Amino acid sequence: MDFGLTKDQELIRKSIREFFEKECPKEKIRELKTDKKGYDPKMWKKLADLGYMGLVIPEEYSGAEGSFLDLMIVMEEIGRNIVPGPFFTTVCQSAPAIEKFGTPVQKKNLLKKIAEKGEITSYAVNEAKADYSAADIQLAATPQGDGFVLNGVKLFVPYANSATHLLVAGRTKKSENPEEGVTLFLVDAKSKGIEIEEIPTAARDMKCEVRFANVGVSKENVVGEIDKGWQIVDYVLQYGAVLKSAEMSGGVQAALDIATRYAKERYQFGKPIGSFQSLQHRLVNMLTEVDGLKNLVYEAAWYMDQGKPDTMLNSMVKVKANNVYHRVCYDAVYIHGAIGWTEEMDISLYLLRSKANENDCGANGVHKERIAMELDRYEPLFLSMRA
Amino acid sequence: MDFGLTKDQELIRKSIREFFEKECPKEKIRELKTDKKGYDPKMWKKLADLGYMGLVIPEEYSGAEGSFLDLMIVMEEIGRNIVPGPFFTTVCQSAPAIEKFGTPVQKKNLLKKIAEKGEITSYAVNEAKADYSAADIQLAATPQGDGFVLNGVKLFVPYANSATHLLVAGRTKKSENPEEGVTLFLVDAKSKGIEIEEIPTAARDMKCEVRFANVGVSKENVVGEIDKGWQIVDYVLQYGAVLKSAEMSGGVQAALDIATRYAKERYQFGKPIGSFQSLQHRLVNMLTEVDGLKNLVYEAAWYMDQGKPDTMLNSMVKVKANNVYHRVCYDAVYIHGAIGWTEEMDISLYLLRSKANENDCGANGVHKERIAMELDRYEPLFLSMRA
Amino acid sequence: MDFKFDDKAEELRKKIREFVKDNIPTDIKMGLFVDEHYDEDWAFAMETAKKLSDIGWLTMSWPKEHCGMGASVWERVVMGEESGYWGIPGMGMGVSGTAWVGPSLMLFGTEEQKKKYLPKIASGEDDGVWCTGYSEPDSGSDLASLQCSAKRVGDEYIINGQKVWNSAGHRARWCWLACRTDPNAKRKHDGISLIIVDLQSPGVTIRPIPNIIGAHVFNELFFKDVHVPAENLVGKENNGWAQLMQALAFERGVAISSSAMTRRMLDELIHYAKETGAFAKPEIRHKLVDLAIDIKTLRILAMEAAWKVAKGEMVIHEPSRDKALNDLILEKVGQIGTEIIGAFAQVDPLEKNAGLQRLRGLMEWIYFSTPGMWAAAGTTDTNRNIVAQFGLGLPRGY
Amino acid sequence: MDFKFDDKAEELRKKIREFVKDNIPTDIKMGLFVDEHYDEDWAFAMETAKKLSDIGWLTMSWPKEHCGMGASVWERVVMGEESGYWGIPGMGMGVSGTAWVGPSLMLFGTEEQKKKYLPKIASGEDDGVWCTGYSEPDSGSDLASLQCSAKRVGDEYIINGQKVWNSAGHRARWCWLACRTDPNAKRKHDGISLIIVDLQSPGVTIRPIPNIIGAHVFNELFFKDVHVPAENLVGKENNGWAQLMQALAFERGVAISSSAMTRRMLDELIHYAKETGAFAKPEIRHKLVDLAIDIKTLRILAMEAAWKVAKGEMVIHEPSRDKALNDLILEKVGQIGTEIIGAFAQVDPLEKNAGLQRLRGLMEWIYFSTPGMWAAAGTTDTNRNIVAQFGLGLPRGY
Repeated sequence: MDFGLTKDQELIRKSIREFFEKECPKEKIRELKTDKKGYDPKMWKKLADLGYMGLVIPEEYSGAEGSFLDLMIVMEEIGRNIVPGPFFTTVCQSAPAIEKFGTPVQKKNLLKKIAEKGEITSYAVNEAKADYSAADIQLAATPQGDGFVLNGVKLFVPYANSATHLLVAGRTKKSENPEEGVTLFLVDAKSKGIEIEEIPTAARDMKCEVRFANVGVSKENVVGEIDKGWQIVDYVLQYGAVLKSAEMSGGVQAALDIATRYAKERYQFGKPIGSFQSLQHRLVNMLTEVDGLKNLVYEAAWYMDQGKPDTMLNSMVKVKANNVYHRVCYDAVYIHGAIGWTEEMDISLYLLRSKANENDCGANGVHKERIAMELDRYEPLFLSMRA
Repeated sequence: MDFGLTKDQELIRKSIREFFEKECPKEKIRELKTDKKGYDPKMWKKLADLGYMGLVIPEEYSGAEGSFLDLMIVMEEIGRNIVPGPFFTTVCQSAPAIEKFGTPVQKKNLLKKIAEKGEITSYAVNEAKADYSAADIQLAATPQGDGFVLNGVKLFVPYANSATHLLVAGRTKKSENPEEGVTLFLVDAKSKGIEIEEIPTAARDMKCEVRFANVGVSKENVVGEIDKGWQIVDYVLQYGAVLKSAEMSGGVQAALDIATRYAKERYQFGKPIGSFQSLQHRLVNMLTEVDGLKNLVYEAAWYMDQGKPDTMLNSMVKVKANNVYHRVCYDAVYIHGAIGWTEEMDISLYLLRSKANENDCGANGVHKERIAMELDRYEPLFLSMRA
Repeated sequence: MDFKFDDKAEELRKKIREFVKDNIPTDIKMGLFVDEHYDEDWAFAMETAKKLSDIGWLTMSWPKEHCGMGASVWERVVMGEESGYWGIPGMGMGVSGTAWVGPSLMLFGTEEQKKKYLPKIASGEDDGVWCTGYSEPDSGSDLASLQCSAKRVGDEYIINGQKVWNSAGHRARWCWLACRTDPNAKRKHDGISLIIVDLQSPGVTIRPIPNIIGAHVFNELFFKDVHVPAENLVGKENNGWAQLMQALAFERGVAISSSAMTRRMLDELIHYAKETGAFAKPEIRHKLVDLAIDIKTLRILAMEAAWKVAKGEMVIHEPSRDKALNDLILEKVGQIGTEIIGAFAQVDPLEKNAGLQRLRGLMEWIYFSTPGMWAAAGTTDTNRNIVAQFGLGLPRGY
Repeated sequence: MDFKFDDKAEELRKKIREFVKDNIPTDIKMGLFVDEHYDEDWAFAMETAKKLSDIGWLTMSWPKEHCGMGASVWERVVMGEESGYWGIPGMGMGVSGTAWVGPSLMLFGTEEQKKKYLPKIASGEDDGVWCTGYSEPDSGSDLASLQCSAKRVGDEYIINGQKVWNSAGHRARWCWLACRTDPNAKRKHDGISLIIVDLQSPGVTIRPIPNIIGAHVFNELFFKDVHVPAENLVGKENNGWAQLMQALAFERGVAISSSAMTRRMLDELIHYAKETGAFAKPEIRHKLVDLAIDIKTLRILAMEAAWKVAKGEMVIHEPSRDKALNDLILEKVGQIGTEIIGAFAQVDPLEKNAGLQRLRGLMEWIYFSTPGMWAAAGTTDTNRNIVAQFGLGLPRGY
């Protein structure tokens, strides 16, 4: 048992934290809220140059072939500093899908460009229900000639307006079990027939509506097997859920720090408000939640890193992250009093992301059912002692 | 709008409270826990002589023909002083069922005896699931000759060992809808084939297992219509739920008082523990729950009193009572520290009744579904403005 | 006991619903402070205020001599319920004027003040809009430590200082200002006065404080050598704290309209959940049931408090009890509401006509407003402290 | 990072499970203090303790010179998990001796004390059973105000006073007594000493305090002129408070075994819910899922604390953090457990062989034990105070 980071991992954390502190102060985050791209291409370029885009991409595609834990550390720091940008959808969703399920050509084309140039690929799975269910995937992918034609609408596609590629889940077959008949396509974002429009989210985290009208895509751009794309979606869901949870864990660590500092510095009735017991106990409960989430994320990430994903734990982590993110941000804002509820305080930036974070990679409903399914399958230990 | 009691009602409250304070000190309650009958026949006799058994029984059957609100007050006081005894099952479950659905002969026989002599009738509805569902009623009532023969087991039948009569829900017909085919019988508790055994409950509130082996019951003892007994069970469930909630409301009022008093009297660190903010806020939340439950009970009881039962509200009240009773008793014990967790402190008597109270007349599961059914039916007000 | 309203109150309810039918869109954006951000929403609110004033409903609880209707407690309760449920805008015109400035003036104001200000409020005119100046950057929960000063010079007070969290400050003509008139008073509570400030006076600067979602609700007010006629003092000099406590008590009695507002949210949610199939899921519908019980509980508590008022009893801890409960309910509405809305709860509730908004953004509005509401009108903890002291008789614990 | 146990620890786990298979009934009544009430349960616990001692597991963390195994942190963690999950009775022999008396004696005891008492504890004999005498009727959370006095007279201390909440007092041979040796010390903390008292001494009276369900867990101890040899003083006279704080820290590190115990409860509950069909109800299974996440969280927190200990770090607030979380989890287990059991949750959990008990009364036992657990080993609030001070660096708030 070891909860510690290696020296190299400590170094990654230190470097990326310092990078964000320098390159992405909160003022920039506020400015980016009204930016058309929603992220800072200059900073993005620097990140790519430093090799972060290719952090976990294999060396043969110009990546650093880092570990899942390395990536987890970066996501924790992104969350701590609430850095806006297409890192998650490119590096934590699209790239791993291509790496595990893509053809050699796809890998060469895409992974290399991500690692070398920081090209953006956006993962497009949500539609009208946007609930990560297989039934939600209704975008029609109709065979035509040597390829397919896509028609439909994808919602909440992150940074699609800056992407060179979209990784799109479409329906190639209707079947009783909605998990059958899903196919993934790697689509050129500039293809004819694609319209992209920003959705005005509270977090201004650049989620887009992407409309497909007779968009042609060749057979070579099918990722994985035709009709068997659900396993990729499921893979990305788990992979992403753990990393999104890492981001949220970093966020609540920061929120707790900010609230604790404020409670020590703000005086009322002649003493720091942090000396009032009700507020103390609120902070203590926050600390417990923050510590718990952090360590659960570590455990889940370690299993991922070992190549033995713990499906139940992955879903538990996302539910925990959803609950903790809400609780801690709400209480952290409250501890600030009225001022916490304004744009100008950093703490509000964290709360603003709660609904995006909660729904990205699955809200509680989907993950609780996944956990329940695992529990249903699970043979309890105590029965093993019975004759 | 008027939340106040009439002068007569105030008088009832005062009299019955003083009666219990005098006749049923906590020491007696502790003694009765190991008593074979589980109640005090002498006190029971006095209560009957004072007319409380016949409080809401019509005058023609020697009752006082009081109102539902009168009865609610008595139940609140029973709860406040956690008085053990067969009052609830006799006066709040069996008698109203007979009064509303019984034949004139049944009324004359039974109601008169209850009002005049305080004879005990126990309501027997629960079986193997004990969840107040129609499907739980499986006791076989087979036609034979001029009557029926009962075979089966009833559980958690209050004070059955002291009852002269049992009001028994049996199954006279199997049908797809379990609500059809239920029939109620008024059974002589001394009938051949009846075996009664005490169930050792934590509250020692004398719940019995009653086994029926070929127990004959004549047609005259059918209450209401054959196969249509479910409406009686439903009536008793609502009638009882409101009154059980009144009892629980009285209980938490007392528990809050006891805990508040203790918090003022108990000193640690040189001051009353009631000056610690975390404990104060716990008490404040308890007060809010207690006030809320009390007034919801009043509202539900008033609708009952008006002859216009509010089915949704009745179930809401029981869910609220279940939640509040747990919360307040748990916190009240906690506020006492270790000593709250001992037999010798009065507060423990309240907590001990929580699981009995919660399940009597329906736990949350059954009532939440009843509320949901009402909400499902309900046409929301705001739609009425739409063209 | 009687849990029906009297005929007069029910009659009023009928009339209000007719008014709503004729004047209030069914898809109105509802929620806390919602009408203070956009100019057109504020204009509609003021237009509605005028109509309400014409009927006499804007200040219905005021006595007839002050342009009110002398409405009974129960009529006011009905008005509170209906305005909460239907989201009648302009009901408060920024709240301060109708809810506590008017009633406070009637208690403590001079005849001249009553004559000058009350009709303006009651008329629903722009000149009747007030904001309240209590909090300062360093004086929040510990309000009595406020520093904004008013120095008596001849027939005037000279105001210097700063106020924050002035809701509707950018819409208001007048400020109901708590300031320090005696900096040398022994107890900090003893040097405070209430003074009426015309916000059009030279030296007043108003700066918006956008809230978490960018809505312009709060303002900062700066006073630099602002001259105010001495006649604008309300009540006695240095007696402001007691008057202010009275005004705060008026402010906290929001449970009636708030429980009706959350009831409306619940109704919309249940309707939406039925249409989308979410209601068929027990894990969802049980949460709605829990919420329904909570809202019902708050309502009956608020009614009980109103009944005590109607009987002529003092209610001290009850509004605080109900405010703290309301705080919890708001969080639950936001949580279950956004859970049912799902991913669409990310959409900015402030955005007008955002196609992907569900239920007009109500649920997100509540979700993001709630932590602000916890801090408003006394924090949840402050209100619990009040209940502990006055409801349970416990020693002061902070 | 590494979230697997080392081979040695896993090897131990295998051996423990073999031991469980051979020695512990699968339907054992589990739960807090469950084996202290009935004589036959206690006898079984002591029988098991003897067996554990023979293998060396009873005091495995102790160094070999004191009849221990010098087990690593992770072996102790594995033992804690397995004993919690399988409900191995006798593991603690009333807890005090193995858990803190022994370790404290190793830190502060004389050579003679170590030689005399440690082997007795480690052997699993009746003479190795201890109880702890801290709380008094007027000294609970404010433990330093204790009054039970020990007066030095020649070679003896004369003890007078009273202790309460002595768990296992009726089973113990020795009492680990905190008492006042200097009534005139300036600070109340400075006059306290720890003294070992033989409970068979004249002048000692033990009175049972039946708990809420009548279980005999707690006792009251009365000391009337009890003569104790001066050599029974542990550590330095009047230095007891510091030693006691150390012992309390040992006491609060229960999260490992408690999370394993609640995990067992959860496993049994899920199994029962599947068999009865309750698991098919989303409103039930989602509650079980929530509970599973909570228990998993407590486990990982406890593991993190153990990792810090293994690294040689001081853990100060972590055990308190985990104890407070455990308090919440116990309530949830009791609530969802009794909800699933339904009406059968009324049955007395203390009753042996009650036909209508479900899951052997485990859920009711937990339900009724929880408020007592909240008060034990520092109340939930006391533990939160500790986290606030030492985990967050906040000023003392009480």
